Amino acid sequence: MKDDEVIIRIGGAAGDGVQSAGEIIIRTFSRCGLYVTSYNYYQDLIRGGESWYQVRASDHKVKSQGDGLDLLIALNKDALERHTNPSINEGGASPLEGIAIFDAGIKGYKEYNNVSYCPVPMVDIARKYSDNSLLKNTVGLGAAIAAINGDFETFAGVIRDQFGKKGEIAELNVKAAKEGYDYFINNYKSMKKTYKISKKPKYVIAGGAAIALGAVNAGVKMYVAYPMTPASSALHFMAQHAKKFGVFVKMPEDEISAINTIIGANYAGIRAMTGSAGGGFALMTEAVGLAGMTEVPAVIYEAQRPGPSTGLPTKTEQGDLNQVLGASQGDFPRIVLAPRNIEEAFYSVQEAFNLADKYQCPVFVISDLYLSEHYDTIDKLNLDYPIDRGYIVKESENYKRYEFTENGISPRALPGTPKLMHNEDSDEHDEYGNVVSDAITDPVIRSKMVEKRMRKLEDYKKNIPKTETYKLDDAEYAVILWGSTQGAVEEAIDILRSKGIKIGAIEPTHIYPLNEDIKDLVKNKKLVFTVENNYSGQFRRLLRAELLIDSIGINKYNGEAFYPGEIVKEISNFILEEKNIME
Amino acid sequence: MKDDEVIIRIGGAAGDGVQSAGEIIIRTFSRCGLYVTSYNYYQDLIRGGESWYQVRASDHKVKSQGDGLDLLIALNKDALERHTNPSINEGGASPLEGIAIFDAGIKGYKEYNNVSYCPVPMVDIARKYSDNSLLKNTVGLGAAIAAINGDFETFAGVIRDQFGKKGEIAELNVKAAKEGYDYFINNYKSMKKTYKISKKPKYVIAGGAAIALGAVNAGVKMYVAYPMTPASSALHFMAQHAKKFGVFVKMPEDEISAINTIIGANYAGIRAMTGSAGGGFALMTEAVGLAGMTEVPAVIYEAQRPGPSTGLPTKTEQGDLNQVLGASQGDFPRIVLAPRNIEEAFYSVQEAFNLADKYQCPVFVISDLYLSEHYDTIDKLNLDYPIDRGYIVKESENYKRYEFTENGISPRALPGTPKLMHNEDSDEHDEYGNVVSDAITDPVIRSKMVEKRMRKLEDYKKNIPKTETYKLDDAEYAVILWGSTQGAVEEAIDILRSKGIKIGAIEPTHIYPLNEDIKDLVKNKKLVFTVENNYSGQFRRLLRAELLIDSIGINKYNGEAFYPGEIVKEISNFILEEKNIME
Amino acid sequence: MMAEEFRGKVRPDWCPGCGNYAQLTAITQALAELNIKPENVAVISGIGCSSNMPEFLNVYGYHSLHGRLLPVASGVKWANSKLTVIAYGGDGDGYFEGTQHLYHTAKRNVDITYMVSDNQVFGLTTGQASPTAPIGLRTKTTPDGNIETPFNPITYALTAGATFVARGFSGDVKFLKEITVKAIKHRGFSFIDVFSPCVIWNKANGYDFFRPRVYRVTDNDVTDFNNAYRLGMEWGDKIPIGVFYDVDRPIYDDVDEVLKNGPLIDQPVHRLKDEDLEEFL
Amino acid sequence: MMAEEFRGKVRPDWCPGCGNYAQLTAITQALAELNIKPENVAVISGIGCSSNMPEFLNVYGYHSLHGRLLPVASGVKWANSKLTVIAYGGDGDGYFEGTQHLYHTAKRNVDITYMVSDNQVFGLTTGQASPTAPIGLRTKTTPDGNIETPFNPITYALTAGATFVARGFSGDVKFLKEITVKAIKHRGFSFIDVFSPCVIWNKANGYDFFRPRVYRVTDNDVTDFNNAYRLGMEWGDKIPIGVFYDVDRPIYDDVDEVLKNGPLIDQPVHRLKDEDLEEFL
Ligand SMILES: Cc1ncc(C[n+]2csc(CCOP(=O)(O)OP(=O)(O)O)c2C)c(N)n1
Ligand SMILES: Cc1ncc(C[n+]2csc(CCOP(=O)(O)OP(=O)(O)O)c2C)c(N)n1
Ligand code: SF4
Ligand code: SF4
Ligand SMILES: [Mg+2]
Ligand SMILES: [Mg+2]
Repeated sequence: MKDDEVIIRIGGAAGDGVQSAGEIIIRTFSRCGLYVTSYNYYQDLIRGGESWYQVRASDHKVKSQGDGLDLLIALNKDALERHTNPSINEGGASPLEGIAIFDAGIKGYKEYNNVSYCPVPMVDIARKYSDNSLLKNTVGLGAAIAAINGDFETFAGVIRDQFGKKGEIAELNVKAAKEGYDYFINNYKSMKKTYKISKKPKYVIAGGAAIALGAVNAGVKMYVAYPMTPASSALHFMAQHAKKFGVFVKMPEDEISAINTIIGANYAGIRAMTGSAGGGFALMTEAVGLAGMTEVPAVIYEAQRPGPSTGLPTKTEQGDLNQVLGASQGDFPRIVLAPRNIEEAFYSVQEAFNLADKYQCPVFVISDLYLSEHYDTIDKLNLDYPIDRGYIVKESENYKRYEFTENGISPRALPGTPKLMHNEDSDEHDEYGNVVSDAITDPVIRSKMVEKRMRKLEDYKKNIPKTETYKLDDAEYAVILWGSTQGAVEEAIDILRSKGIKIGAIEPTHIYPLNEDIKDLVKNKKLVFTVENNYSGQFRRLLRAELLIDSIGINKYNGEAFYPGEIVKEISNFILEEKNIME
Repeated sequence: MKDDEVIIRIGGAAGDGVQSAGEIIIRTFSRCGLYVTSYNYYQDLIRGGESWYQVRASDHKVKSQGDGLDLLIALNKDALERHTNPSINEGGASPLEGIAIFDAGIKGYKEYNNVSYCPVPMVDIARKYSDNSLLKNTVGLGAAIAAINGDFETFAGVIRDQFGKKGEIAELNVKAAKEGYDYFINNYKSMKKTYKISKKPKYVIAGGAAIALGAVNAGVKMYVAYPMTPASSALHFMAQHAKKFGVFVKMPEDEISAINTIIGANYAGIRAMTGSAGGGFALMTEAVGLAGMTEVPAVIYEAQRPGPSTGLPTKTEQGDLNQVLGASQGDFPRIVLAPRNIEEAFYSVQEAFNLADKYQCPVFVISDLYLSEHYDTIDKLNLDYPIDRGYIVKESENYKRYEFTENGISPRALPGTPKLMHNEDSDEHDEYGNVVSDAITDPVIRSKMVEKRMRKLEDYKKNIPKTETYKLDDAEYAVILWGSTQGAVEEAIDILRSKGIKIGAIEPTHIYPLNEDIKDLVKNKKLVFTVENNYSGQFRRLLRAELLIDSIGINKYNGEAFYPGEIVKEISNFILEEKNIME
Repeated sequence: MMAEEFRGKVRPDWCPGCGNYAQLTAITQALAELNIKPENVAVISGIGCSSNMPEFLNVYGYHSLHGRLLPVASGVKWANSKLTVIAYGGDGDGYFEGTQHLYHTAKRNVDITYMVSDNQVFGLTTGQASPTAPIGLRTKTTPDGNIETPFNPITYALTAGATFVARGFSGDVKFLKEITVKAIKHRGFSFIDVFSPCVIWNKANGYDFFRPRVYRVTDNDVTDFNNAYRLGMEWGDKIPIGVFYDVDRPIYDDVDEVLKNGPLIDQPVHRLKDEDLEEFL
Repeated sequence: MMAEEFRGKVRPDWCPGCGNYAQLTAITQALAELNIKPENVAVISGIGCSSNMPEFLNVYGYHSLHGRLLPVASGVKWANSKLTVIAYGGDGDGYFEGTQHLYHTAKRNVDITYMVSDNQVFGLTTGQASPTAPIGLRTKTTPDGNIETPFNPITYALTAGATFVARGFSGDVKFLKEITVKAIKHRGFSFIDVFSPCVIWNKANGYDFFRPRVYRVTDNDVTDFNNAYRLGMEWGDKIPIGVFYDVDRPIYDDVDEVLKNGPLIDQPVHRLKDEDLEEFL
């Protein structure tokens, strides 16, 4: 538990308002100019069940939910006991070592060391203002702001915005919160933290919204998707902003319809996108090949959650890589991007649209529940990402839709263009788009057309951005990561380095095809680890298949995101073992 | 062109009866006690287009369509010119060096060396007997039997069986054939071949039927599939034999329905199966994960054809491996078998059913158009494959459907069993089958359940049969193959060995997971090749991902099967190059 | 049998007041009344709040995929026709993702009972508009109100050829149970759409909306297709519930050459003999 | 325009006598008559013999996936509503694999024309029974004769809410062309099922079967749903062809808040500005 940061957790049952309380805290910190990250632990049901929300803040960037817990707001007895219990078993979460705020009515709880119990008459205070049972959360939040020495006015501003539409209610909430705040000040001691509050507000955004925003900025005109956690949040964001951003949003009868609709729209010339999670995406795989064969751009957002099958709908995992790589029969170009964090998600989607238009092929943006559903603060988003629609022609003599070109990219003519009428076909075809398997199959043209398509990938490979790294320059050990594990891994690296272990990270975001530069990056490393949130090491296998790079898998598959501490422990063990062997 | 074998090709247009003529020849040879293999070249349309059928026979086993061509029966001028042209371009087929039989009415064709032109008044003779334009084929076949010094009576027997239902028509055909036979004898010289005719009839069977028969012998009670080339032949066979073999056969509304129906049936306790080709299978992938999660046995027949998308519907390729391996999100046990030939296909399906029941997971039998649609002769089929239904319980105290066992295999109780009612769930569940993601997700049980499922695969790995090899013992070079390329590769190896190159083959049939023994088999080989019918080397990649075995890819992707000569050429080049480098 | 014997050990996790409780009651009571043994019942569900049903029952339960419950249920029934097979799922499940299967399963007259919890929204995924959502319903996916004509489950099932078509209401459990008894007894595909309020995501169309509007239909001619269709179209101040259509037609097992011979699970396995291979000589 | 201008360079590869030729003629003649420019026409097909159509036309053609032509066509139309979008495919394509899409596309009243070549079989995959196959039809998958009640495209489309529902016959090209002209002119989802003989795999139900039975319906009240439904059910010695239903209802683009503003392809792209991010502060 560091001095320059604070970790707060709100625990309760689904329907208790846990998430909205968490979001209020995040926003309060952000408006104070702090960096925040968050972690949402919830269940696949609408009411009841256990749920908690963790917020971590500091004046420097925090990258993961963090190890440790400074402050707990427990909305029921169960939550109080669970999160103070040293053997808490929520997939890596740490027990409380600090202040517990809870309703004074909660009695007879099991007490633990390291916890300073600070009951607050949350319910009693709330009742003074309203019957709404959620008001007690506001009281608790007020107390929490006091506990962390927070700025009450900023907090009040957030509350006002939250309940803005209902002016009176907002004031009511502010008053109740103030009572909670005062109660804490008057009865308990606040914690000492050294982070500085600048009051320069920062953006707070969740991954799903960032994906949607990226698409908007890329010029998407259509978003068609069938709801599925954790991809739904992007759909909801789009639907709610459809009019504002001029995006046609449609929830059709199923995922098959969704992807085929956006393929039609892309074929017709606009930018259109779909998104789903594992099982919904499985239904789309046939159409991925259609886009591949007809060379229609298609951007597909694949948000992972633990499988197989329905699995754990509200938990996180990185187990869909095999599925994305194996989507649809036959060989054809596909590109897979895996942003590592929320900010990058915003840019990745824009890059995906440009790549899809340039290479006229399906491009995937892979995310996971953790990345899509949690909130981060972000300094600033660069809104000037250039839009490039690729090789579109309006005129042509002897127009060949699938012309054999050097880089494999052929001219597109959009429907409506005079004189360039042609056929696009899911059957194998010649340069004009006419089927080659009718009167007589032409094996020579077939081979050439396969090669033409695949040349696009060769061209792309030359243009994959350099693989990014973290503290790799002097590293003796390397960790390879992909996607949302970035934060936990980088923090683990910091901890390991503080213990004298020279370790760094290799962080491919363009995960298929891979940049060959990774081969150089792993050279001469004593040990190479691949950290991923799945059982079988799907990315580790990809590194072997593509680059013949072998590594030690560090895997977690219980549905929760990695905590830095877990990674530190596992890596330390391997390094220790290696040293023992050496000696 | 070897002396102890003969290669015959019949060329014409779709609808000309090319295939049935080919089948008559195959059967004639088989009844003469010869080994036959065949190759069917046809287009994705019902009438017109170019089509041909090649039959190769000998008194020893022939394993591929072979290089060379001894005898052509051309049903039109186009076919005559095409197959005699030395630069014939049908994806590897050799031009005729031998006898061409065609209707005497065909005039003005381009003539080539190495061909002895033997026009036969096919149409005139046929007209004497009937208006049916297909009768002329029979005349040509009669002449062909004469040309190869075949046994006319055996041939007549096949004709009689073929037209059996219509007794008179059969005799008519026999008479017309005899005239063709006599015409050839009287006008031309037959070829000299040294193979011996035993008249001990052999079985003739196509891959699709072998798959279906294997399923029947494994006790399949239900086959549900939506038609798609090249998987349809198994469906047709099943439908036509449904009553005889007591198999319920259903063509439902789509592939999604097909697989979910057989999952229901397997859950209920019978053996049920589905089959499809690439695009149809893509639609099934979501349900593959359902079987994986609920641990319901499911046997899925995946018949490959060139992709992506609709691709080349009547051609062959091995491009669906990635799709099968990547089918459905998340990690779960799956087993993939790839029979190398028709006989093995029969056994593979039976093994698949036992494995599916034993490991309670999806098991794939992968084939391709070439394997599924061509005919081979087979000496004998062993019909005594044992049926093992796996761990099914009728009684149990404290019954746990998903009990944590050492090998991961848990007891199944079938619906209808008193007292063992339970829930099977696509959501993650505990040992009883109850969902763990409701009130509170239990990350510990989640991990344990993932591990339990995956232990089944560890158990299976211990039991994968030893990988088979061909002439590998003294080999300096090794070829790895999978599936239907076996014949062409083994014949290529024979040819290379005859040139003094010590080369052998490694032939995994249990392709996922792989037997680790392959690592030993490739040890110390100068060069290792992987031959496959696809562009990207999907199996080559799998060998890298699973076993870190690297190899040189020999790939063909024009829609046609490999010819031995092509493999010889490519491998020779590499070996030559390697030798040059060495020197 | 007692209805309680059909209750599973797991307590339903639906929200208090959720319409699904009524169906749980109706199904367990109907099974008890019909004296069916729990081991001979298979309940197959899709994915959705409603589809969590099997876990709360003491029968053979199979919680399958979103929209795929009918193919799974058909497979179960065809494999072992001695089982009473009930499919239970949501309106998103059955009228969006599974529209196609509903049609063709009904057309085949497979002998199963299919009950749909129709709450006009996707409950489990936090309240998007379902195909039965009324025009104007505001949800996460339709912030300006739904613009699509609602799906009509009754006319759909009738057009598909279902031989038993009914509608129930969670606010009238007693009647729902009666309908369920008839549906299970019906030989052939029996379909029940149930108005089942989602008290979280569709407050506007809950008990208070339906209670004053629904009325029981009991004296209709259940063999009159046109009348059933007309009842299915009736909407507004008065909305009928009850069995609209109930006719006797051969089930799929009656006409299939193999199923005819009895439950597949009881039919002997055909091991190949040499003479079976004669056709290949 | 002349019909020939809509003919592509590739010669149709259908069997001589195949019903699809009639549709090719009807479509090209209708487009010519309506004076639509070839570049403003997109023909989207599925997979099947019939679905090879786009290759034989001189328009923007997209030969998609088995059963998926309607979602693709919806995407095209929504992206660029200036295009005349025609979907063309087989009965297996539309009434098996694509049943679900047909329903929901019709329900949405997307402004496209959908013509189905209904030959009661799967032509391209060598003649299995399609959903419209009559009882008793012997095919590779139904060697003892089909046992499933045939799918009724007309009542299905009507129940789905299609605003234009018609039936044509390849043996009456002139009438088919007239119907096609009306269908293309119709604003909203127009559906035409065409009896289109497959001369290879369904000889029993070819021209000779239909010719004496079909009769033109021309004086019906096309706004009368019940009458249209009744016409759809008529089968036997007399089978009606013609436009059964044709009503004017808002199309999807009329009611959607974004589509309302004109073709998406012409709507400006919204690049984000700082104020768009204010809600995140
Ligand atoms: C293929 C697939 N798509 C989407 C989902 C996500 N999903 C889960 S439940 C559900 C909808 C539930 O609505 P409904 O069927 O009406 O059931 P309810 O919750 O209202 O009872 C969806 C879309 C999924 N599990 N699988
Ligand atoms: C997903 C998928 N399943 C199956 C097929 C194989 N297939 C191609 S055409 C066809 C049926 C064609 O029948 P229909 O739609 O009636 O068209 P027709 O040939 O009769 O015009 C099928 C099943 C496919 N291409 N894709
Ligand atoms: S969200 Fe709605 S449908 Fe789901 S359990 Fe709650 S009330 Fe029932
Ligand atoms: S097989 Fe039938 S549908 Fe196909 S082209 Fe020939 S006649 Fe037409
Ligand atoms: Mg619902
Ligand atoms: Mg058809």
